[in-house]
Amino acid sequence: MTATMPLQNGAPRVVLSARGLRRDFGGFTAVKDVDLDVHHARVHALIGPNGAGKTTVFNLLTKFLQPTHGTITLLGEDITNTAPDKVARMGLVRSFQISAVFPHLTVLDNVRVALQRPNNLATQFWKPLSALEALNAKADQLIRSVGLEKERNAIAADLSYGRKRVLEIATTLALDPKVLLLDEPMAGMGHEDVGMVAEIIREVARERAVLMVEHNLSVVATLCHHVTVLQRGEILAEGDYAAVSEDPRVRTAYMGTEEA
Amino acid sequence: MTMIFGIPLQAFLGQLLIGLINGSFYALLSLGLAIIFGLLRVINFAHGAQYMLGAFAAWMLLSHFGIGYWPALILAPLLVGLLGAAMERTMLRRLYSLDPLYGLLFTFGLALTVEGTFRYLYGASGQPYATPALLVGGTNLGFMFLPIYRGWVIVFSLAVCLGTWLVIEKTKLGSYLRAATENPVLVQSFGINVPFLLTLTYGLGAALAALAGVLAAPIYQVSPLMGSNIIIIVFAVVVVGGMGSIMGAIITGYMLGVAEGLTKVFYPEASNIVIFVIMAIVLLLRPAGLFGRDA
Amino acid sequence: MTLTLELEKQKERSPVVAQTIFLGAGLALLLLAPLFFYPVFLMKLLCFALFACAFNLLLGYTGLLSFGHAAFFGGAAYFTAHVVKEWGVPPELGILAGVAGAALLGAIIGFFAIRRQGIYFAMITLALAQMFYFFCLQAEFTHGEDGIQSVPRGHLLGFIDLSQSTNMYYFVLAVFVISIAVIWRIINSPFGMILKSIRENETRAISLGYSVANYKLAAFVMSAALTGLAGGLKAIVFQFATLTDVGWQMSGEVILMTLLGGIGTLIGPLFGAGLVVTLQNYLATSEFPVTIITGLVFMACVLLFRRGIVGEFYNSRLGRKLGFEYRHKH
Amino acid sequence: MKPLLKVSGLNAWYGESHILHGVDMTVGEGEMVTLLGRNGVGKTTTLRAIMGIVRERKGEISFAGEDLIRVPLHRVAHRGLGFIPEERGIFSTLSVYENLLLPPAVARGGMTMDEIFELFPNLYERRNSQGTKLSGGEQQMLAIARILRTGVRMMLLDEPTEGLAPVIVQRIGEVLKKLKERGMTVLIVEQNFRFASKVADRFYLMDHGRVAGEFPVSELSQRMDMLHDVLGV
Amino acid sequence: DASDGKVKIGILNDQSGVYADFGGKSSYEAALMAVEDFGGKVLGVPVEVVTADHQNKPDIASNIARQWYDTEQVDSIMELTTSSVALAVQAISKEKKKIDIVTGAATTELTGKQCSPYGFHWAYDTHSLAVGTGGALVKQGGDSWFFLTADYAFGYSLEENTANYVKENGGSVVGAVRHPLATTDFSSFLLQAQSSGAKVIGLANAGLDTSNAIKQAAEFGIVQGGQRLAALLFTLAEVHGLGLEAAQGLTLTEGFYWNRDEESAKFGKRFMERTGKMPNMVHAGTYSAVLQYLKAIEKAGTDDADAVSKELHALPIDDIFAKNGTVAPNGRMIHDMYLLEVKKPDESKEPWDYFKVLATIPGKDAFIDPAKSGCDLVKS
Ligand SMILES: Nc1ncnc2c1ncn2[C@@H]1O[C@H](COP(=O)(O)OP(=O)(O)OP(=O)(O)O)[C@@H](O)[C@H]1O
Ligand SMILES: Nc1ncnc2c1ncn2[C@@H]1O[C@H](COP(=O)(O)OP(=O)(O)OP(=O)(O)O)[C@@H](O)[C@H]1O
Ligand SMILES: [Mg+2]
Ligand SMILES: [Mg+2]
Repeated sequence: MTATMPLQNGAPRVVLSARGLRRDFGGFTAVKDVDLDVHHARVHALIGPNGAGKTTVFNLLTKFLQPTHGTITLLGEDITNTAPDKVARMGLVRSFQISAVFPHLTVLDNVRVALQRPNNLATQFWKPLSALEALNAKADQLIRSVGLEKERNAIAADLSYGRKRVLEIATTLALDPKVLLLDEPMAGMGHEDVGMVAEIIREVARERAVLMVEHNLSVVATLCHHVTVLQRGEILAEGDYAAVSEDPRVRTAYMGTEEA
Repeated sequence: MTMIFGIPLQAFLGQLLIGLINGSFYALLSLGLAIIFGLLRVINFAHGAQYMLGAFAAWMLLSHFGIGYWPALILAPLLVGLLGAAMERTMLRRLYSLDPLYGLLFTFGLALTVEGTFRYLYGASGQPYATPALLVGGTNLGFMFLPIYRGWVIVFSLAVCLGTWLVIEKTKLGSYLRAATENPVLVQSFGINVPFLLTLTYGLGAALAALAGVLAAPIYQVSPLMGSNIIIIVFAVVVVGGMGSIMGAIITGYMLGVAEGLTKVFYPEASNIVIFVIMAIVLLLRPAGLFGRDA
Repeated sequence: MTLTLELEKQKERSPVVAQTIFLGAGLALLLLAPLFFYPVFLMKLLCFALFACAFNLLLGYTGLLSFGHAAFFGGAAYFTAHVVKEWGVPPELGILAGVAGAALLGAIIGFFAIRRQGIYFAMITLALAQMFYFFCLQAEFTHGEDGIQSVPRGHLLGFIDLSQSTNMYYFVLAVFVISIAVIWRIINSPFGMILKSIRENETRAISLGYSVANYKLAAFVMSAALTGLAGGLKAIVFQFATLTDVGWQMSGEVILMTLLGGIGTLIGPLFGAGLVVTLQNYLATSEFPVTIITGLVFMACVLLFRRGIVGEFYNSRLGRKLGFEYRHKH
Repeated sequence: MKPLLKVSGLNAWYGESHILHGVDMTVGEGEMVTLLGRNGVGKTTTLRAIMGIVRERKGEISFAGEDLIRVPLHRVAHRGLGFIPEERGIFSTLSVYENLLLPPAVARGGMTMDEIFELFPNLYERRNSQGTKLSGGEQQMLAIARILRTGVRMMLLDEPTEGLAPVIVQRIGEVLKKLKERGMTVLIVEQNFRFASKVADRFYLMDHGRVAGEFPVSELSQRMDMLHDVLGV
Repeated sequence: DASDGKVKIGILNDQSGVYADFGGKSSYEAALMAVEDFGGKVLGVPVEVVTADHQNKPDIASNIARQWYDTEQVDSIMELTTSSVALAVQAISKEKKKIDIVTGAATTELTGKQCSPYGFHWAYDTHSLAVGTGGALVKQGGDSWFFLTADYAFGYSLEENTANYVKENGGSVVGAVRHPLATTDFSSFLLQAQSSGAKVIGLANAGLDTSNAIKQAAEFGIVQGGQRLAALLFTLAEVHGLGLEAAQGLTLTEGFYWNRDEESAKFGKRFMERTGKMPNMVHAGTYSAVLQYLKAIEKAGTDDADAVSKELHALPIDDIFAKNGTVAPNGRMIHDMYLLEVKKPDESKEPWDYFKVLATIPGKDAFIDPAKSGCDLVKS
């Protein structure tokens, strides 16, 4: 279906959409009737108070959790009942709220592990490790693009927190995803890293769809084309940042009275 | 005659009751296992050995010191509990910071050593232990002849299980225990002596196993092998119930006891694997166990 | 957190040379061993060493502790013994039948076990292996506690007479060396890299699109198949298959061998197996009860030298100088 | 002001990695001090080393005149120190109420439950629900409230605002001001500079496991350059 | 004469596992007694006894057996508790042309399909137990049976053999239930046995299973209720472990009872002094096997296995264990077996006074007719 669409890169179109998404935990409803459209070449922010259900929405979209109700469509295909690894192979890749790297592999290996699958170099148990060197060029390019070239051979566990987040973004990009889901990519990051990551996100979003959760409102304001505000599992408001931040309900529920 | 599933109702009731008796042992043992696992994250492979030690302690108290069943019901768990506590203090403790598998391997070695020692000292065929005079004999329930002692086992084990559950769920000590399970360092920083709590817990778990051992002594041969036979089944019970759930362990213990009892009637050849089969099915349908939370 | 101990990293050229010399010397020793030691004993040692190495493929490199590997070892022994004795197939085919049987069994047990991790995994494998034990106990073809006895060793490829101890020994040695090479290749391959990353961070591996369950299952089946190879060989060497090889004590023993030799080291299990087998043989004629000693060794190992013999060596000054590395991670 | 906590030459290690290289600081009775610094400079480690959670440490930590180095972790709280970790540490197997009651009282003069519920009405509303079912902000309140009951003289607070919605951050600021009025001593680790500047009396700036600077809130505007260099603000 | 200046006998059995009481270290002691009683020397050379614990593992057993034969000049191996071990060692002995005499294992395979010209089966086998308990007990009035059978080959063959004899002697089998090996709780099965109304409950199992079944039968008042318990493989050692209180009234078959006559009592007391317990048929059988082996060497004038085997087949046995014993061509030693009943506690006059002899089963009835054994050494 996507193949037949005569759209050029850069033109916004819906690539990921959810309808009537709901998730119950026991008696508690964490996500309730959420409709969401994520567009190609757009940065879409999902914000809301703590416990609003943002991470849960991510888990539902990536199928790490099964929705109680609702449907999810990725690139025109229904993925409501698809396994998470399959979803990832279809081009929907996420990062985690708590940083997720392979701690005892080097930076290079971290990126190469991500490259192995799309390059069909994952199941070969009869080939030597040197077979992976074919991926080095691509890996180095990714490492450079996030500014990790100095740490190329460092063990991931020895990186600082911010560098780990950046590495995670690099491995995510390695899959060449069509849709990127980023859960608080800047949380706990120092100021200079925030700027760099924002730049990376802006760059990748030119040819991809990005959905991100973020509490840093200045980032949201400058980076995101579209904002969805979630509260108690439901959509409270939607629109561009200016419109949303004017909404008095959003101000009381989330932003508070002062300027952030 | 009323029939149920093709067998007389009477026989059915009888088997149900017997299943409950077996379940009493499973419940007591899996309770201790679940407590130790819940707090220490250690799979106590030595649990079977401690059960055996309880039975042997009762036997030794009787044959060497003339101390009978009733005092042994208190003394044997106390002794085994202290022994367990000492072991935790001196050895097991060093493994907490490591992968939980090391705890499993250590207690496995411990079980081999204890069992080997008793086999060396007392042989494998076991020692006799008489039913206490007060509980000798039986009553005819109409559908079966119930030895009084077996009735006592059900009542007593139920009381112990519920008592333990109450302590853990409803008291301050219990809330320390539960909290320390989640985040021992933080609880310690609140001013609670967590290392002591851990020792206490291991001792308690071992004592529960020993208590089951004393209960078992008049029914089964007091044999060095009695523990290793039952421990694997109890593991399966705990997997089915969901590790770390106290009530889950208790209920599953009784339930599987009954399931096993009924299998002995309908298809006796499968009675020793029925629990494993149930485990496999539960794993397929509810990987976290019947009462477990998702890890 | 996974059980993660790891070796292997050759940084510079010279250590590689030193290690090659080490390996060569080891191989030469094994080639000459029958001149000094009892061949059946050596063969037993190699069978168990292979068993432990196959087990270590799972524990050391994917972090999965199976407490049910005896099912594959003993099961393969039964399969091999049965087809060789009752159907009269040649030994090499018999062993392959054992391998296939063990792999199938591994696929079945693995299917259930990989649904859980860590300790649960260990307990599930234990329980399922125990089911298989009961099956073997009751099945007709295993001959209950008599076991399958007097299995003919036959002729390898139709012309090498395996009833000659020396022939048999070199056959076992060849299989052993090839298997170790295979294990080494699996660990150091693109596939091995994915296994490693799954052990490091399973959720992240899923989100990168890896069907983690399939990888784990594949590793489990490989380990089971190699274990089956050891079991099938053992049936031919000893000419029988009995219940002792399927019992849970055997699963415990292989863990001990691996732990003693060094989890996550390629050749550690060889030393571990050597030590355990020698110990059992020695204790058989001594006053000490075997289980007590085994238990004590286990406890001491866990408390005092978790790296195992080879791991401790790698970690020693000499070992490091030779370029070995043993990383112990939590 | 009388110093309550005095740290000098504090070194700390995680296994082989040496994190703190001689931290010096003092916090006076009733003072509210903020520790600033980039990611990974050792702020959390400083708090954990003071509390005794990180045991591999050297140097002097004197609290109310007593050296804490040799005091085992479970006795430190009884000396009057309360610690609130970065990840809050709410227990999921306990209800909100049980969470509140968990830490034993270490001295008289702690808040009563009534006072606590007055300060945090949300908690009263949700007192029977499971601890971790609270929203992030409520969890943070619970973590603070939990320590207030015990009567500690000083709180060590690690990033109380991380990952919280702006509206909640504001509320926590108000609570801290109230506590200050009651004479509580607080050492806060904070990334959110704006927030810190509203509640603190004094700042310490950390870099590479050492204290790199110190200044009172009144000098804040003069120090912006330095802050820019070190923090990239 | 002796090939290497001495005659060496190996006692290989389980000394630390489940069968440690059944034979164990005491069997070694019995062998030593036999050597002493023979005078410590044969053909002018010393007799030496070595022992090892096979831990119930056939691979360890065969390793030891090979090493003994190949490098330690052991001339024969005896005892060999547990059938997998006995069969494995008998195969090695056959290959190495050495004598093995099994006293500890039960399987009739040893003198059946897997028989060996150098292999002997001395004390008992599953068949003789079945004949004793199954056949003789029916004659005592126990004519309707219910079996509690361990669910594996050993249990089946005990049940089947016994049931055949029950039927041959005019009795009937009213039911059977199969329980898994290492069952701890028998109450379900006992309830079924109880309600079957059979006069005899046959326990076709071994070791701890039998002990537990008997103990729980007492609890459920089965013997008081008029039913009789018959254990198909149970010896003095296990009765001692169980205690008379629980074991009273139990019927079983053994090839030996120390209090059978004066001579055996004398042996029993000597054995008791050395080991702290009275001998069962495995211990006495091992004594007898060693003694007979030495007699055969003396007669043959050499320790060469072929010659000794020939003498062993030819010489009659007459010692404290067997009175008029003979060895059949398949290696089976044929001797009388005894049907025994466990005394009530107040009938027991001294320690270890446990049994009443109910009947003596003549050897020719007790063991399989060699011609029908399936052993190809027997010329039909
Ligand atoms: N597995 C679960 N079981 C029960 N409740 C859950 C589970 N996962 C999440 N919840 C609840 O669902 C609600 C939404 O959680 P979620 O993590 O999606 O919030 P969030 O919007 O990401 O918040 P934050 O900004 O703090 O990350 C919370 O109240 C949480 O307690
Ligand atoms: N448990 C640990 N083991 C080893 N190293 C650790 C551990 N915890 C922290 N570190 C390292 O110690 C250094 C200081 O960490 P610390 O948590 O004190 O930093 P921080 O200043 O609190 O940073 P953040 O703002 O990210 O919380 C970092 O480099 C970190 O990687
Ligand atoms: Mg979230
Ligand atoms: Mg920190």
